[in-house]
Amino acid sequence: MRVTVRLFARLRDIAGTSDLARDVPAGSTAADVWRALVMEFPEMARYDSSISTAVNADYAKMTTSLADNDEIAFLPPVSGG
Amino acid sequence: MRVTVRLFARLRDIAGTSDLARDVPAGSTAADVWRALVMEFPEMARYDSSISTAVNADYAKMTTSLADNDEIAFLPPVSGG
Amino acid sequence: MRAVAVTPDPLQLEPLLCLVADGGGHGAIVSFVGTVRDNNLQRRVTHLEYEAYEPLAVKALEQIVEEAGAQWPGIRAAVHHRTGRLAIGEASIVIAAASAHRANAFAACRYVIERVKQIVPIWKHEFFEGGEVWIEGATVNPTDEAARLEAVRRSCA
Amino acid sequence: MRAVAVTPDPLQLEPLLCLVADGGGHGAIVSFVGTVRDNNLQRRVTHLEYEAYEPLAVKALEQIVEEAGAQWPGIRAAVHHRTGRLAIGEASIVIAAASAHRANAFAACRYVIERVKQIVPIWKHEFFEGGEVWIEGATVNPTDEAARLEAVRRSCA
Repeated sequence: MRVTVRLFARLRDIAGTSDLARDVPAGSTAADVWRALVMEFPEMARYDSSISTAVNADYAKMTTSLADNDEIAFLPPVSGG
Repeated sequence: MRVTVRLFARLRDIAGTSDLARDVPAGSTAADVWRALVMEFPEMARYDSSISTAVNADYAKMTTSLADNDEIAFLPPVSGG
Repeated sequence: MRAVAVTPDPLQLEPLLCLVADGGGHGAIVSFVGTVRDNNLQRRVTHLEYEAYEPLAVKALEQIVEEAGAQWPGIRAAVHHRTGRLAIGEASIVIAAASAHRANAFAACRYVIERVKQIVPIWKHEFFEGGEVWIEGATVNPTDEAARLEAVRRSCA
Repeated sequence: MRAVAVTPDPLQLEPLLCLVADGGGHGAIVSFVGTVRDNNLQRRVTHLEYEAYEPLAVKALEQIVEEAGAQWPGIRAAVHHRTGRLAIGEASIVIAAASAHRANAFAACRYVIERVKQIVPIWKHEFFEGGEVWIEGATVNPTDEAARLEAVRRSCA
Protein backbone atom coordinates (compact mmCIF):
# COMPACT_ATOMS: atom_id res chain seq x y z
CA MET A 1 0.00 0.00 0.00
CA ARG A 2 1.06 3.58 -0.50
CA VAL A 3 1.43 6.21 2.22
CA THR A 4 2.48 9.82 2.25
CA VAL A 5 5.17 10.66 4.77
CA ARG A 6 5.23 14.26 6.12
CA LEU A 7 8.47 15.52 7.60
CA PHE A 8 9.15 18.66 9.59
CA ALA A 9 11.98 20.82 10.86
CA ARG A 10 15.28 18.96 11.10
CA LEU A 11 13.76 15.77 9.66
CA ARG A 12 12.73 17.71 6.59
CA ASP A 13 16.24 19.11 6.29
CA ILE A 14 17.73 15.63 6.53
CA ALA A 15 15.40 14.18 3.90
CA GLY A 16 15.68 17.27 1.74
CA THR A 17 11.92 17.30 1.27
CA SER A 18 8.74 17.73 3.31
CA ASP A 19 6.77 15.01 1.54
CA LEU A 20 7.67 11.47 0.55
CA ALA A 21 5.45 8.83 -1.06
CA ARG A 22 6.42 5.32 0.00
CA ASP A 23 5.11 1.83 -0.72
CA VAL A 24 4.91 -0.20 2.48
CA PRO A 25 3.66 -3.73 3.20
CA ALA A 26 -0.02 -4.10 4.17
CA GLY A 27 -0.38 -4.03 7.96
CA SER A 28 2.61 -1.75 8.45
CA THR A 29 2.61 0.36 11.58
CA ALA A 30 3.89 3.88 12.03
CA ALA A 31 6.96 2.37 13.71
CA ASP A 32 7.59 0.20 10.63
CA VAL A 33 7.55 3.27 8.40
CA TRP A 34 9.85 5.09 10.79
CA ARG A 35 12.37 2.22 10.77
CA ALA A 36 12.35 2.17 6.98
CA LEU A 37 12.92 5.91 6.98
CA VAL A 38 15.89 5.60 9.34
CA MET A 39 17.34 2.91 7.05
CA GLU A 40 17.04 5.37 4.21
CA PHE A 41 18.29 8.39 6.23
CA PRO A 42 20.57 7.10 9.01
CA GLU A 43 20.94 10.59 10.46
CA MET A 44 17.34 10.32 11.65
CA ALA A 45 18.29 7.55 14.09
CA ARG A 46 19.00 10.12 16.80
CA TYR A 47 15.25 10.79 16.92
CA ASP A 48 14.37 7.15 17.72
CA SER A 49 13.58 7.97 21.33
CA SER A 50 11.99 11.38 20.83
CA ILE A 51 9.88 10.97 17.70
CA SER A 52 6.09 11.24 17.77
CA THR A 53 3.64 10.60 15.02
CA ALA A 54 0.30 11.64 13.58
CA VAL A 55 -1.85 9.82 11.08
CA ASN A 56 -4.15 11.82 8.83
CA ALA A 57 -3.51 14.90 10.98
CA ASP A 58 -4.51 13.26 14.26
CA TYR A 59 -2.13 12.29 17.02
CA ALA A 60 -1.34 8.59 16.80
CA LYS A 61 0.84 6.01 18.50
CA MET A 62 3.83 4.42 16.84
CA THR A 63 1.94 1.12 17.10
CA THR A 64 -0.91 2.43 14.92
CA SER A 65 -1.53 0.34 11.80
CA LEU A 66 -1.72 2.26 8.59
CA ALA A 67 -4.14 2.01 5.68
CA ASP A 68 -3.65 2.69 2.01
CA ASN A 69 -3.37 6.40 1.22
CA ASP A 70 -2.80 7.39 4.84
CA GLU A 71 -0.77 10.50 5.53
CA ILE A 72 1.74 9.80 8.28
CA ALA A 73 3.62 12.67 9.88
CA PHE A 74 6.73 12.33 12.02
CA LEU A 75 7.06 15.03 14.67
CA PRO A 76 10.48 15.80 16.14
CA PRO A 77 10.44 17.54 19.57
CA VAL A 78 8.35 20.68 19.25
CA SER A 79 9.31 24.28 20.05
CA GLY A 80 6.26 26.46 19.52
CA GLY A 81 5.39 29.41 21.69
CA MET B 1 -2.30 75.38 63.81
CA ARG B 2 -4.48 74.72 60.81
CA VAL B 3 -4.63 71.50 58.79
CA THR B 4 -6.61 70.38 55.78
CA VAL B 5 -8.35 67.04 56.21
CA ARG B 6 -8.98 64.98 53.06
CA LEU B 7 -11.69 62.36 53.19
CA PHE B 8 -12.52 59.62 50.70
CA ALA B 9 -15.21 57.12 49.85
CA ARG B 10 -17.53 56.34 52.78
CA LEU B 11 -15.75 58.83 55.02
CA ARG B 12 -16.48 61.54 52.52
CA ASP B 13 -20.13 60.48 52.45
CA ILE B 14 -20.36 60.59 56.24
CA ALA B 15 -18.78 64.04 56.45
CA GLY B 16 -20.70 65.29 53.44
CA THR B 17 -17.51 66.81 52.04
CA SER B 18 -14.11 65.77 50.76
CA ASP B 19 -12.17 68.61 52.41
CA LEU B 20 -12.29 70.05 55.90
CA ALA B 21 -10.12 72.78 57.40
CA ARG B 22 -9.58 72.29 61.12
CA ASP B 23 -7.66 74.10 63.84
CA VAL B 24 -5.77 71.64 66.00
CA PRO B 25 -3.36 72.14 68.93
CA ALA B 26 0.34 72.42 68.11
CA GLY B 27 1.99 69.00 68.30
CA SER B 28 -1.17 67.13 67.28
CA THR B 29 -0.65 63.74 65.66
CA ALA B 30 -2.67 62.17 62.87
CA ALA B 31 -4.36 60.05 65.55
CA ASP B 32 -5.38 63.18 67.42
CA VAL B 33 -7.02 64.61 64.32
CA TRP B 34 -8.75 61.29 63.71
CA ARG B 35 -10.14 61.19 67.25
CA ALA B 36 -11.47 64.72 66.88
CA LEU B 37 -13.05 63.73 63.59
CA VAL B 38 -14.76 60.73 65.19
CA MET B 39 -16.10 63.01 67.94
CA GLU B 40 -17.55 65.21 65.23
CA PHE B 41 -18.82 62.30 63.09
CA PRO B 42 -19.48 59.33 65.41
CA GLU B 43 -20.33 57.10 62.46
CA MET B 44 -16.63 57.12 61.55
CA ALA B 45 -15.80 55.19 64.73
CA ARG B 46 -16.23 51.89 62.90
CA TYR B 47 -13.05 52.75 60.98
CA ASP B 48 -10.92 53.07 64.14
CA SER B 49 -9.16 49.78 63.51
CA SER B 50 -8.94 49.96 59.72
CA ILE B 51 -8.04 53.59 59.01
CA SER B 52 -4.73 54.57 57.44
CA THR B 53 -3.32 57.99 56.88
CA ALA B 54 -1.19 60.08 54.58
CA VAL B 55 0.38 63.46 55.24
CA ASN B 56 1.04 65.78 52.33
CA ALA B 57 0.33 62.93 49.92
CA ASP B 58 2.85 60.54 51.46
CA TYR B 59 2.01 57.49 53.49
CA ALA B 60 2.31 58.27 57.19
CA LYS B 61 1.73 56.62 60.55
CA MET B 62 -1.07 57.62 62.88
CA THR B 63 1.65 58.67 65.33
CA THR B 64 3.04 61.25 62.88
CA SER B 65 3.09 64.78 64.26
CA LEU B 66 1.56 67.41 62.06
CA ALA B 67 2.76 70.87 61.12
CA ASP B 68 0.84 74.00 60.27
CA ASN B 69 -0.78 73.82 56.81
CA ASP B 70 -0.30 70.08 56.48
CA GLU B 71 -2.76 68.13 54.37
CA ILE B 72 -3.81 65.01 56.21
CA ALA B 73 -5.75 62.32 54.38
CA PHE B 74 -7.65 59.47 56.01
CA LEU B 75 -7.80 56.34 53.91
CA PRO B 76 -10.53 53.78 54.56
CA PRO B 77 -9.79 50.23 53.30
CA VAL B 78 -8.99 50.43 49.61
CA SER B 79 -10.62 48.62 46.71
CA GLY B 80 -8.75 49.52 43.54
CA GLY B 81 -8.07 47.09 40.74
CA MET C 1 3.24 57.41 27.77
CA ARG C 2 4.09 57.10 31.45
CA ALA C 3 4.62 53.70 33.08
CA VAL C 4 2.10 54.57 35.78
CA ALA C 5 -1.01 56.71 35.61
CA VAL C 6 -4.30 57.40 37.35
CA THR C 7 -6.68 58.86 34.82
CA PRO C 8 -10.36 59.52 34.10
CA ASP C 9 -9.77 58.65 30.43
CA PRO C 10 -10.56 55.23 28.94
CA LEU C 11 -7.62 52.86 29.31
CA GLN C 12 -5.71 51.26 26.47
CA LEU C 13 -3.49 48.23 26.79
CA GLU C 14 -1.53 48.48 23.55
CA PRO C 15 0.61 51.49 24.56
CA LEU C 16 1.61 49.69 27.76
CA LEU C 17 2.65 46.61 25.81
CA CYS C 18 4.87 48.80 23.62
CA LEU C 19 6.30 50.54 26.66
CA VAL C 20 7.40 47.37 28.45
CA ALA C 21 8.57 45.50 25.34
CA ASP C 22 12.24 46.19 25.46
CA GLY C 23 12.69 46.36 21.69
CA GLY C 24 13.59 42.69 21.32
CA GLY C 25 15.26 42.01 24.65
CA HIS C 26 12.12 40.80 26.35
CA GLY C 27 10.40 37.79 24.82
CA ALA C 28 7.47 37.45 27.21
CA ILE C 29 4.83 40.08 27.87
CA VAL C 30 1.99 39.31 30.27
CA SER C 31 -0.86 41.72 30.72
CA PHE C 32 -3.87 42.03 32.97
CA VAL C 33 -7.06 43.92 32.20
CA GLY C 34 -9.63 44.33 34.95
CA THR C 35 -13.09 45.15 33.64
CA VAL C 36 -16.37 46.06 35.28
CA ARG C 37 -18.44 42.92 35.87
CA ASP C 38 -22.21 43.03 35.55
CA ASN C 39 -22.63 41.18 38.83
CA ASN C 40 -21.08 41.00 42.29
CA LEU C 41 -22.22 38.97 45.29
CA GLN C 42 -25.58 38.21 43.61
CA ARG C 43 -26.13 41.91 42.94
CA ARG C 44 -26.87 43.13 39.42
CA VAL C 45 -24.31 45.88 38.98
CA THR C 46 -25.31 48.85 36.83
CA HIS C 47 -22.04 50.78 36.91
CA LEU C 48 -19.06 51.68 39.11
CA GLU C 49 -17.37 54.85 40.20
CA TYR C 50 -13.70 54.83 41.18
CA GLU C 51 -12.35 57.53 43.44
CA ALA C 52 -8.62 58.05 43.99
CA TYR C 53 -6.36 60.09 46.19
CA GLU C 54 -4.52 60.79 43.01
CA PRO C 55 -1.07 62.10 44.03
CA LEU C 56 -0.58 59.27 46.50
CA ALA C 57 -2.11 56.69 44.16
CA VAL C 58 0.47 57.60 41.51
CA LYS C 59 3.28 57.31 44.05
CA ALA C 60 1.89 53.97 45.22
CA LEU C 61 1.84 52.61 41.68
CA GLU C 62 5.42 53.81 41.20
CA GLN C 63 6.41 52.04 44.43
CA ILE C 64 4.75 48.82 43.23
CA VAL C 65 6.57 48.91 39.89
CA GLU C 66 9.85 49.46 41.78
CA GLU C 67 9.07 46.58 44.14
CA ALA C 68 8.41 44.30 41.18
CA GLY C 69 11.70 45.33 39.60
CA ALA C 70 13.53 44.54 42.84
CA GLN C 71 11.81 41.18 43.17
CA TRP C 72 12.40 40.14 39.54
CA PRO C 73 15.45 42.03 38.26
CA GLY C 74 15.24 42.99 34.62
CA ILE C 75 11.46 42.94 34.32
CA ARG C 76 9.67 46.01 33.00
CA ALA C 77 6.19 46.84 34.23
CA ALA C 78 3.54 49.48 33.68
CA VAL C 79 0.10 50.07 35.19
CA HIS C 80 -2.71 52.54 34.55
CA HIS C 81 -5.79 52.86 36.75
CA ARG C 82 -9.01 54.56 35.71
CA THR C 83 -11.13 56.86 37.86
CA GLY C 84 -14.66 58.21 37.60
CA ARG C 85 -17.76 56.50 36.25
CA LEU C 86 -17.27 53.20 34.42
CA ALA C 87 -19.87 51.25 32.47
CA ILE C 88 -20.13 47.46 32.47
CA GLY C 89 -17.27 45.94 30.49
CA GLU C 90 -15.00 48.99 30.69
CA ALA C 91 -11.45 48.53 31.94
CA SER C 92 -10.65 49.85 35.41
CA ILE C 93 -7.00 48.78 35.33
CA VAL C 94 -4.46 47.68 32.74
CA ILE C 95 -1.10 46.17 33.64
CA ALA C 96 1.73 44.95 31.43
CA ALA C 97 4.91 43.18 32.53
CA ALA C 98 7.73 42.00 30.31
CA SER C 99 10.70 39.75 30.90
CA ALA C 100 13.13 37.68 28.91
CA HIS C 101 11.23 34.57 30.00
CA ARG C 102 7.60 33.92 30.80
CA ALA C 103 7.76 32.89 34.46
CA ASN C 104 8.92 36.30 35.65
CA ALA C 105 6.55 38.15 33.35
CA PHE C 106 3.57 36.23 34.76
CA ALA C 107 4.82 36.70 38.33
CA ALA C 108 5.47 40.43 38.00
CA CYS C 109 2.08 41.08 36.37
CA ARG C 110 0.24 39.16 39.09
CA TYR C 111 2.29 40.89 41.78
CA VAL C 112 1.27 44.32 40.53
CA ILE C 113 -2.46 43.62 40.69
CA GLU C 114 -2.13 42.00 44.13
CA ARG C 115 -0.25 44.99 45.48
CA VAL C 116 -2.67 47.46 43.88
CA LYS C 117 -5.44 45.83 45.88
CA GLN C 118 -3.37 46.09 49.07
CA ILE C 119 -2.00 49.61 49.16
CA VAL C 120 -3.18 51.96 46.40
CA PRO C 121 -5.60 54.66 47.67
CA ILE C 122 -8.39 54.00 45.20
CA TRP C 123 -11.96 53.14 46.15
CA LYS C 124 -14.70 51.40 44.22
CA HIS C 125 -18.27 52.66 44.57
CA GLU C 126 -20.61 49.98 43.32
CA PHE C 127 -24.03 50.91 41.98
CA PHE C 128 -26.43 48.00 41.65
CA GLU C 129 -30.13 47.44 41.13
CA GLY C 130 -31.62 48.58 44.42
CA GLY C 131 -28.72 50.43 45.96
CA GLU C 132 -25.07 51.38 46.13
CA VAL C 133 -22.14 50.48 48.36
CA TRP C 134 -18.51 51.46 48.83
CA ILE C 135 -16.38 48.36 48.48
CA GLU C 136 -13.86 48.15 51.31
CA GLY C 137 -10.99 45.76 50.79
CA ALA C 138 -7.58 46.01 52.39
CA THR C 139 -6.37 48.22 55.21
CA VAL C 140 -3.49 50.21 53.74
CA ASN C 141 -0.09 49.47 55.23
CA PRO C 142 2.63 49.98 52.62
CA THR C 143 5.42 48.80 54.92
CA ASP C 144 3.68 45.57 55.99
CA GLU C 145 6.24 42.98 54.83
CA ALA C 146 3.89 40.07 55.51
CA ALA C 147 1.35 41.54 53.10
CA ARG C 148 4.02 42.11 50.47
CA LEU C 149 5.24 38.55 50.80
CA GLU C 150 1.66 37.31 50.45
CA ALA C 151 1.55 39.20 47.12
CA VAL C 152 4.82 37.50 46.12
CA ARG C 153 3.37 34.14 47.12
CA ARG C 154 0.26 34.70 45.02
CA SER C 155 2.52 35.60 42.10
CA CYS C 156 3.70 32.03 42.15
CA ALA C 157 7.29 33.19 41.90
CA MET D 1 -12.29 35.85 14.69
CA ARG D 2 -11.64 32.25 15.68
CA ALA D 3 -10.53 31.32 19.19
CA VAL D 4 -7.59 29.38 17.79
CA ALA D 5 -5.53 29.97 14.69
CA VAL D 6 -2.19 29.16 13.08
CA THR D 7 -1.40 31.89 10.59
CA PRO D 8 1.41 33.50 8.60
CA ASP D 9 -0.15 36.92 9.20
CA PRO D 10 1.03 39.31 11.94
CA LEU D 11 -0.75 38.61 15.22
CA GLN D 12 -2.98 41.04 17.06
CA LEU D 13 -3.93 40.79 20.71
CA GLU D 14 -6.89 43.16 20.81
CA PRO D 15 -9.32 40.91 18.88
CA LEU D 16 -8.54 38.05 21.26
CA LEU D 17 -9.24 40.25 24.28
CA CYS D 18 -12.63 41.14 22.80
CA LEU D 19 -13.34 37.50 22.03
CA VAL D 20 -12.76 36.23 25.56
CA ALA D 21 -14.33 39.19 27.36
CA ASP D 22 -17.77 37.82 28.01
CA GLY D 23 -19.57 41.13 27.56
CA GLY D 24 -19.40 42.05 31.24
CA GLY D 25 -19.51 38.62 32.84
CA HIS D 26 -15.75 38.26 33.07
CA GLY D 27 -13.87 40.86 35.08
CA ALA D 28 -10.32 39.58 34.63
CA ILE D 29 -8.52 39.14 31.34
CA VAL D 30 -4.92 37.93 31.31
CA SER D 31 -2.94 37.81 28.13
CA PHE D 32 0.43 36.55 27.01
CA VAL D 33 2.43 37.78 24.04
CA GLY D 34 5.56 35.89 23.07
CA THR D 35 7.93 37.92 20.93
CA VAL D 36 11.15 37.16 19.11
CA ARG D 37 14.13 37.92 21.35
CA ASP D 38 17.34 39.31 19.89
CA ASN D 39 19.39 36.78 21.83
CA ASN D 40 19.29 33.16 22.93
CA LEU D 41 21.95 31.15 24.75
CA GLN D 42 24.56 33.86 24.08
CA ARG D 43 23.73 33.82 20.37
CA ARG D 44 22.79 37.03 18.59
CA VAL D 45 19.56 36.09 16.88
CA THR D 46 18.79 37.72 13.54
CA HIS D 47 15.34 36.26 12.91
CA LEU D 48 13.21 33.15 13.37
CA GLU D 49 11.15 30.92 11.15
CA TYR D 50 8.27 28.95 12.57
CA GLU D 51 7.04 25.85 10.77
CA ALA D 52 3.79 24.13 11.69
CA TYR D 53 1.95 20.95 10.83
CA GLU D 54 -1.00 23.21 10.49
CA PRO D 55 -4.09 20.97 10.58
CA LEU D 56 -2.82 19.15 13.68
CA ALA D 57 -1.52 22.35 15.27
CA VAL D 58 -5.00 23.86 15.04
CA LYS D 59 -6.53 20.73 16.60
CA ALA D 60 -3.89 20.78 19.33
CA LEU D 61 -4.68 24.40 20.18
CA GLU D 62 -8.39 23.52 20.29
CA GLN D 63 -7.61 20.63 22.64
CA ILE D 64 -5.61 22.95 24.90
CA VAL D 65 -8.43 25.49 25.09
CA GLU D 66 -10.83 22.66 25.95
CA GLU D 67 -8.46 21.33 28.61
CA ALA D 68 -8.24 24.79 30.18
CA GLY D 69 -12.03 25.05 30.21
CA ALA D 70 -12.29 21.68 31.95
CA GLN D 71 -9.64 22.64 34.49
CA TRP D 72 -11.13 26.06 35.25
CA PRO D 73 -14.86 25.94 34.43
CA GLY D 74 -16.25 29.16 33.04
CA ILE D 75 -12.98 30.56 31.74
CA ARG D 76 -12.74 31.63 28.10
CA ALA D 77 -9.48 31.32 26.25
CA ALA D 78 -8.10 32.04 22.79
CA VAL D 79 -4.69 31.50 21.21
CA HIS D 80 -3.16 32.39 17.85
CA HIS D 81 0.26 31.17 16.69
CA ARG D 82 2.25 32.71 13.87
CA THR D 83 4.22 30.83 11.21
CA GLY D 84 6.84 31.81 8.68
CA ARG D 85 9.61 34.34 9.03
CA LEU D 86 9.54 36.64 12.07
CA ALA D 87 11.74 39.64 12.74
CA ILE D 88 13.09 40.57 16.18
CA GLY D 89 10.30 41.91 18.37
CA GLU D 90 7.46 40.39 16.37
CA ALA D 91 4.87 38.28 18.18
CA SER D 92 5.00 34.52 17.64
CA ILE D 93 2.05 33.76 19.90
CA VAL D 94 -0.80 35.67 21.53
CA ILE D 95 -3.01 34.18 24.22
CA ALA D 96 -5.96 35.66 26.11
CA ALA D 97 -7.85 34.10 29.00
CA ALA D 98 -10.80 35.59 30.85
CA SER D 99 -12.56 34.67 34.05
CA ALA D 100 -14.82 36.27 36.61
CA HIS D 101 -11.83 36.51 38.96
CA ARG D 102 -8.14 36.99 38.36
CA ALA D 103 -6.67 33.78 39.79
CA ASN D 104 -8.29 31.56 37.16
CA ALA D 105 -7.54 33.99 34.34
CA PHE D 106 -3.83 33.98 35.23
CA ALA D 107 -3.81 30.20 35.63
CA ALA D 108 -5.60 29.48 32.36
CA CYS D 109 -3.37 31.83 30.38
CA ARG D 110 -0.22 30.30 31.80
CA TYR D 111 -1.59 26.80 31.23
CA VAL D 112 -2.14 27.50 27.54
CA ILE D 113 1.44 28.59 26.89
CA GLU D 114 2.84 25.67 28.90
CA ARG D 115 0.76 23.19 26.92
CA VAL D 116 1.61 24.83 23.60
CA LYS D 117 5.25 24.15 24.36
CA GLN D 118 4.46 20.53 25.21
CA ILE D 119 2.23 19.25 22.44
CA VAL D 120 1.61 21.63 19.52
CA PRO D 121 3.40 20.56 16.31
CA ILE D 122 5.21 23.83 15.65
CA TRP D 123 8.98 24.19 15.29
CA LYS D 124 11.24 27.17 15.74
CA HIS D 125 14.14 27.60 13.34
CA GLU D 126 16.60 30.05 14.87
CA PHE D 127 18.89 32.10 12.65
CA PHE D 128 21.76 33.77 14.47
CA GLU D 129 25.03 35.45 13.63
CA GLY D 130 27.15 32.57 12.41
CA GLY D 131 24.57 29.87 11.89
CA GLU D 132 21.11 28.44 12.31
CA VAL D 133 19.56 25.73 14.42
CA TRP D 134 16.23 23.99 14.83
CA ILE D 135 15.13 24.38 18.44
CA GLU D 136 13.95 21.06 19.82
CA GLY D 137 11.93 21.22 23.00
CA ALA D 138 9.38 18.69 24.16
CA THR D 139 8.66 15.23 22.83
CA VAL D 140 5.00 15.30 21.84
CA ASN D 141 2.73 13.08 23.92
CA PRO D 142 -0.74 14.59 24.11
CA THR D 143 -2.07 11.91 26.45
CA ASP D 144 0.79 12.13 28.97
CA GLU D 145 -1.11 13.04 32.13
CA ALA D 146 2.07 13.75 34.09
CA ALA D 147 3.05 16.40 31.56
CA ARG D 148 -0.43 17.92 31.67
CA LEU D 149 -0.34 18.05 35.46
CA GLU D 150 3.07 19.72 35.30
CA ALA D 151 1.46 22.41 33.14
CA VAL D 152 -1.30 22.77 35.75
CA ARG D 153 1.31 23.03 38.49
CA ARG D 154 3.19 25.76 36.62
CA SER D 155 -0.12 27.61 36.25
CA CYS D 156 -0.09 28.02 40.01
CA ALA D 157 -3.73 26.96 40.16
